[in-house]
Amino acid sequence: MFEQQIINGLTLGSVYALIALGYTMVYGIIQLINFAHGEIYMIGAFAGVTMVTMLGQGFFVSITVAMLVCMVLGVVLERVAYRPLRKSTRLAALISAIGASIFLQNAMMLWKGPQPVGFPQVINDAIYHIGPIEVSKVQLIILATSAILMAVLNYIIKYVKIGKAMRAASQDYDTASLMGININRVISFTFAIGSALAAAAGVLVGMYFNSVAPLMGVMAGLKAFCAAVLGGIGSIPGAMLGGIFLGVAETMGIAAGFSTYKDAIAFTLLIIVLLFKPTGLLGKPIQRKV
Amino acid sequence: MKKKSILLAIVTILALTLVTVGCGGGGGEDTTSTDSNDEAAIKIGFLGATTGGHAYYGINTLAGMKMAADELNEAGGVIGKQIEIVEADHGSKLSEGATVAQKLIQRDKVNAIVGDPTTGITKIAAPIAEDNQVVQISAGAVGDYVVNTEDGKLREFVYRNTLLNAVAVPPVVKYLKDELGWNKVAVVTSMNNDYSVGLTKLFKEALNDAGVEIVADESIQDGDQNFSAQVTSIKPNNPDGIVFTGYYTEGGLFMKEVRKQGLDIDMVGGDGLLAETLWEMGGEAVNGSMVYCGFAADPTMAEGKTKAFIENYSTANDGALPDMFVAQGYDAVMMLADAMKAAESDDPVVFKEEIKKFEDWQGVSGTITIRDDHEPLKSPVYLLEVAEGDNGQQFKVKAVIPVK
Amino acid sequence: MNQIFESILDPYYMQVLTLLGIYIIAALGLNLITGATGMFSFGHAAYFAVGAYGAAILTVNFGFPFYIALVAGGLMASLAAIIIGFPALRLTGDYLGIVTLGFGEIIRVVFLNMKITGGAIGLSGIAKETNLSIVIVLVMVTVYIMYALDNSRFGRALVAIREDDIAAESMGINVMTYKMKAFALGCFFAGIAGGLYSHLILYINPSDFGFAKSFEFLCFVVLGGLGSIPGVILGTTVLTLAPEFLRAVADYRMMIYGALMVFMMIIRPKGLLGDVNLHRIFFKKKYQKQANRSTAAGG
Amino acid sequence: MSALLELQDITIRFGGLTAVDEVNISIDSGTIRALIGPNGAGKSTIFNIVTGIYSPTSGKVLFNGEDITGTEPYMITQKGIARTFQNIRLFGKMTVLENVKIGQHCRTKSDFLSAVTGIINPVVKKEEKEIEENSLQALEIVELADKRYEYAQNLSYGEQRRLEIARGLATNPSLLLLDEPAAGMNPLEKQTLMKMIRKIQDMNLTIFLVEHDMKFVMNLSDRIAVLDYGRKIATGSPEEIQKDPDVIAAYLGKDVD
Repeated sequence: MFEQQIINGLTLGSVYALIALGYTMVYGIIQLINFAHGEIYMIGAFAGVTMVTMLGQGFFVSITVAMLVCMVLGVVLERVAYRPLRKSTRLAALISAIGASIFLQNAMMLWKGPQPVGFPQVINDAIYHIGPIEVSKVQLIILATSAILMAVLNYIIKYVKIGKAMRAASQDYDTASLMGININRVISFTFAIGSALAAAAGVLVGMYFNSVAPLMGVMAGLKAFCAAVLGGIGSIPGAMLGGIFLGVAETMGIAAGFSTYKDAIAFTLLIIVLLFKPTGLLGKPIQRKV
Repeated sequence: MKKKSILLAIVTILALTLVTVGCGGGGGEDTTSTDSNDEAAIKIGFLGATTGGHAYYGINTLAGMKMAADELNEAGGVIGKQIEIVEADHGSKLSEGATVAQKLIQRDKVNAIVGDPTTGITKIAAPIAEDNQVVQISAGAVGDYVVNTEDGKLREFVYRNTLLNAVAVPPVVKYLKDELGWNKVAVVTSMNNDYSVGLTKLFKEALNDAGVEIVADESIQDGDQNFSAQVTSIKPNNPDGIVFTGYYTEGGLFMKEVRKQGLDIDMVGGDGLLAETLWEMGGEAVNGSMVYCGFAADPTMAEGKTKAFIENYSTANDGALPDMFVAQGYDAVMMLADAMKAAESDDPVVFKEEIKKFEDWQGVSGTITIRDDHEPLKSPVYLLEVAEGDNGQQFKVKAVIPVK
Repeated sequence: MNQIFESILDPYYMQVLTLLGIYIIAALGLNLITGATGMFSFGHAAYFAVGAYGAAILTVNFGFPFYIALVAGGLMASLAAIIIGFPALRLTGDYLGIVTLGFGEIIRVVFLNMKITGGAIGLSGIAKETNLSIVIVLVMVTVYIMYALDNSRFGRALVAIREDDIAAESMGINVMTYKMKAFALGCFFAGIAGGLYSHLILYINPSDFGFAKSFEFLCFVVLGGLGSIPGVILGTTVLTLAPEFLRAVADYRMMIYGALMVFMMIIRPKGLLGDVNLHRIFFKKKYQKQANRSTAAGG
Repeated sequence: MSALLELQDITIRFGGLTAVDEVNISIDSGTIRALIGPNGAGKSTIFNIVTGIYSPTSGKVLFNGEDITGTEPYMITQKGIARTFQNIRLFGKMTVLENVKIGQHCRTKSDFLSAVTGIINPVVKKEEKEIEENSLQALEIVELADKRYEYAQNLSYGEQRRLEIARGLATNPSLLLLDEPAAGMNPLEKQTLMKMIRKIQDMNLTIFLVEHDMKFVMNLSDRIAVLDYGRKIATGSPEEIQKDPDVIAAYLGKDVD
């Protein structure tokens, strides 16, 4: 029983991690909590389901298209709602993010209607038995896709020029621009990558739970944000660790009968970690110079 | 210091009066009604959501209301006046529910309100309708303290035409025990859903009365997508069936998990499961799952009014079948019309007396009797079962259980 | 006093205005926390809920008179704020925001699972006590208190903490206690507003007090103008009445509401009445003298 | 003349680095004591230890004979030690007068209850008037009284430096710590600052000064302590310090023999 929960936890955790990466990268560079990120995850899921139902495409095509759609959406969102507020107080950008998320939720609800939309079986599901554990094919695909995407992201961040520019910008925004880095392009790229990962998470969740709804992004986004902060906001490995950690903890909580407190588990965990290590599990402590 | 506080008070009052003036202009008549808003029309207000979490119920109830209004208007209206449906959307928010109720009564001067499909907002609107002497019929609320207040007083102006769980659950449980031989059941409740918490209470009472043992008592939450933990703990008790009192999305996913873990038992639930989403989510796993409800559109078994209603609806909605909210929304408007005809008046104070006298009133969703405690006694209870039909899965009537 | 209102206004406006007054009181409480002291509080609705449930349970189950229950609700909200403040106020900036958001959700989930609050079924049968005149009086009292605080030793200390908490500490301000006092006081007003809310709507359910409501209060304060009393009043008025005005566009209502928020933030990042300060309005001549004095002296 | 402030072999380590190593300084009341040394010698760290922002790994801080090591910064200010900061930390969106009023904070008592009853409560009104007068007095000393309603962030650099001193004075301290007050000032502004510090000293205040500008330090301070890599290498009058070989070596480096 216990190992089964671990698998369920890991699957859920890898989805949280994919979304959390978007929050961490954006926060790392412009210290903005992008509350509309949950909605991008939802729109990715809807893009995936539309590809599958309307155009009868397979898994790979629909997940790629969903990621492309959300990349564009992420860049447009940053350009419209956040760039004008880059110089103003952080709360101003936060309210703009909340406005954007309300807009996206209701736009989708108006277009696709309020009730959940079924995500048809794209992959014929099979159950594999490894010792006592039962792992479904869909779960394996989710774990594999998340792992690949995270590896690709790591590669980009470490070795590709734009990735180094992203890291530079997140260390020191102004100096990076002095060094000839086109900050706006780097920020748009960060939004693009973050949104693509969220879109992938949306398609994977849609496939795993066969359900996609206009309001699915709200709670998932908030929990993924908790995961990002848990791991240490701004740290990419932190987001991965935080997401997995949260997914497993939540599943364990439900298994232990706390399902009525499910949503509270994520937040309780986060508060405990923040009180003992204010900058999260892997975050670097920032010494306030006097 | 004195001068300052006076100035301060003036600024605040100024801000508030500015608002009232501004607000006066804004409120505006927005009757997106079927025909022009001449004074002679009888106005029926729709209280419900077309956006937010409960939009699904609102949109269907409104469709039923409009269908009934059109039919009545084609037949010359009621007591010589045309019926006009006044729409408003509270976006599934409690605080806006009260505002919309006030708006319908004060600004749009409606004769009656049909709504809200959910118990919570119905309870918010009920005292407002009662104080302003406007008849309110809920076409969906099944919780308690709707037609009566918490301190036991009967409300004069608030009624409903829904199949109450308290009325339906005992005959259904008897059917499960006698016809299907269920002696051991698992109960699953969605804790953050007031409908589910209330329904579980009723099922537990009926199960104990009928001598059926509850071997597992699991809880989930609306919006959950992962039930592996709960099903894993039900499995060892091997119950004959599952009583699931939550909504359709979680119900479908729950059954998918039940089948995934190799349990070959069926599920029974209330009208919360009643939507195509049940099999969109659950796939074949929900085949055999049973739902009791106050109405089920089954063209093959329906006759008379109900048959005509189903045909009219499906022709107008490219083949789609009406669900319980469409039917009960339709019946609510028809009940109001019959009451006004009987009282020969559209004044709520007068025609409310007629509603109390409804005895075996024939609606498309069943025969309704308003008992002296103003609660509706609706018969029959339709027990539906999900089965593979010609165009995919659909609800088939498994049994029609008369209510004594 | 209420009869006067009843004669000139129809109950629809009364309902809208009473709700507006309630939100203004809660928003002014949040303004003390976020506007004056600069602490990010993303869980304000939880204290609004503590006040709502506290007052309702006292009047419904224990038959308390309305006004006593109202103040008791406010005090309960302050107590909750103090209990949560101890761990939370050690953090600053976004981290404080996240932790208060977390506590807000935890409180909502606790209410969902408590018997006395009626859990998911909610609490109904609350007596109708709140009317427009009570709310207007309480709004004026709140505005007066906030104005008095703004221009007192206590208020100055809070603004100093917002501007630079290390310098404030070095100037002899016990920053931790003042943050705690501001947080408890701000939540007291949220509690009072909650008590008024539950005795207006007469049915409360935990789902109504989630983080969406907390962000609503945050939008009132930030969009109106952080730290500016008239700004917060105007911000709350605009954002509470916008959904009423937008009713005419029915389905597009909430979409436009979201777009409106983005648009208003972009044209007025500092808020509608950003740095407008009541004090400077009243003492225009004093500040006027300063303006020409500094220009004359080429300062 | 008893020692107002005594640092008894103060040591502080950040991780492996020993920022301050066994430093002993004692300052007599009424004098101007300077603390000089190359960048990174630990000067500001000592200031932060005295004002309670850092607590030392070992050693004691005595003020008027009372051990105040590791006390909360706001209590140290109440005991009578005020400070300015190396990089100016003013309350930008508050007026000049309000900035100085904050200095009065630890000398007054009214809290939010008295604030609300302020209109009718004479005690509060008297206290507010006192705060206003004391603050204006402090502003007079630094010649900023005419800019009292200007926002602090709109002042020029020199004016902001002087405002920080005024704010410190408003806490009516007995010891004033000045952290590089003359930094970034032109010669004229330095003259007025020197005059002002002498005026402050005449109000029998003790001044503990960290400064890089040698001319400024030499003709202002009574005694000077020199710090190098966290260790005190010399103390004495300005003349002695100018001739002290260790000091010269620390500043100008040894000649390679």
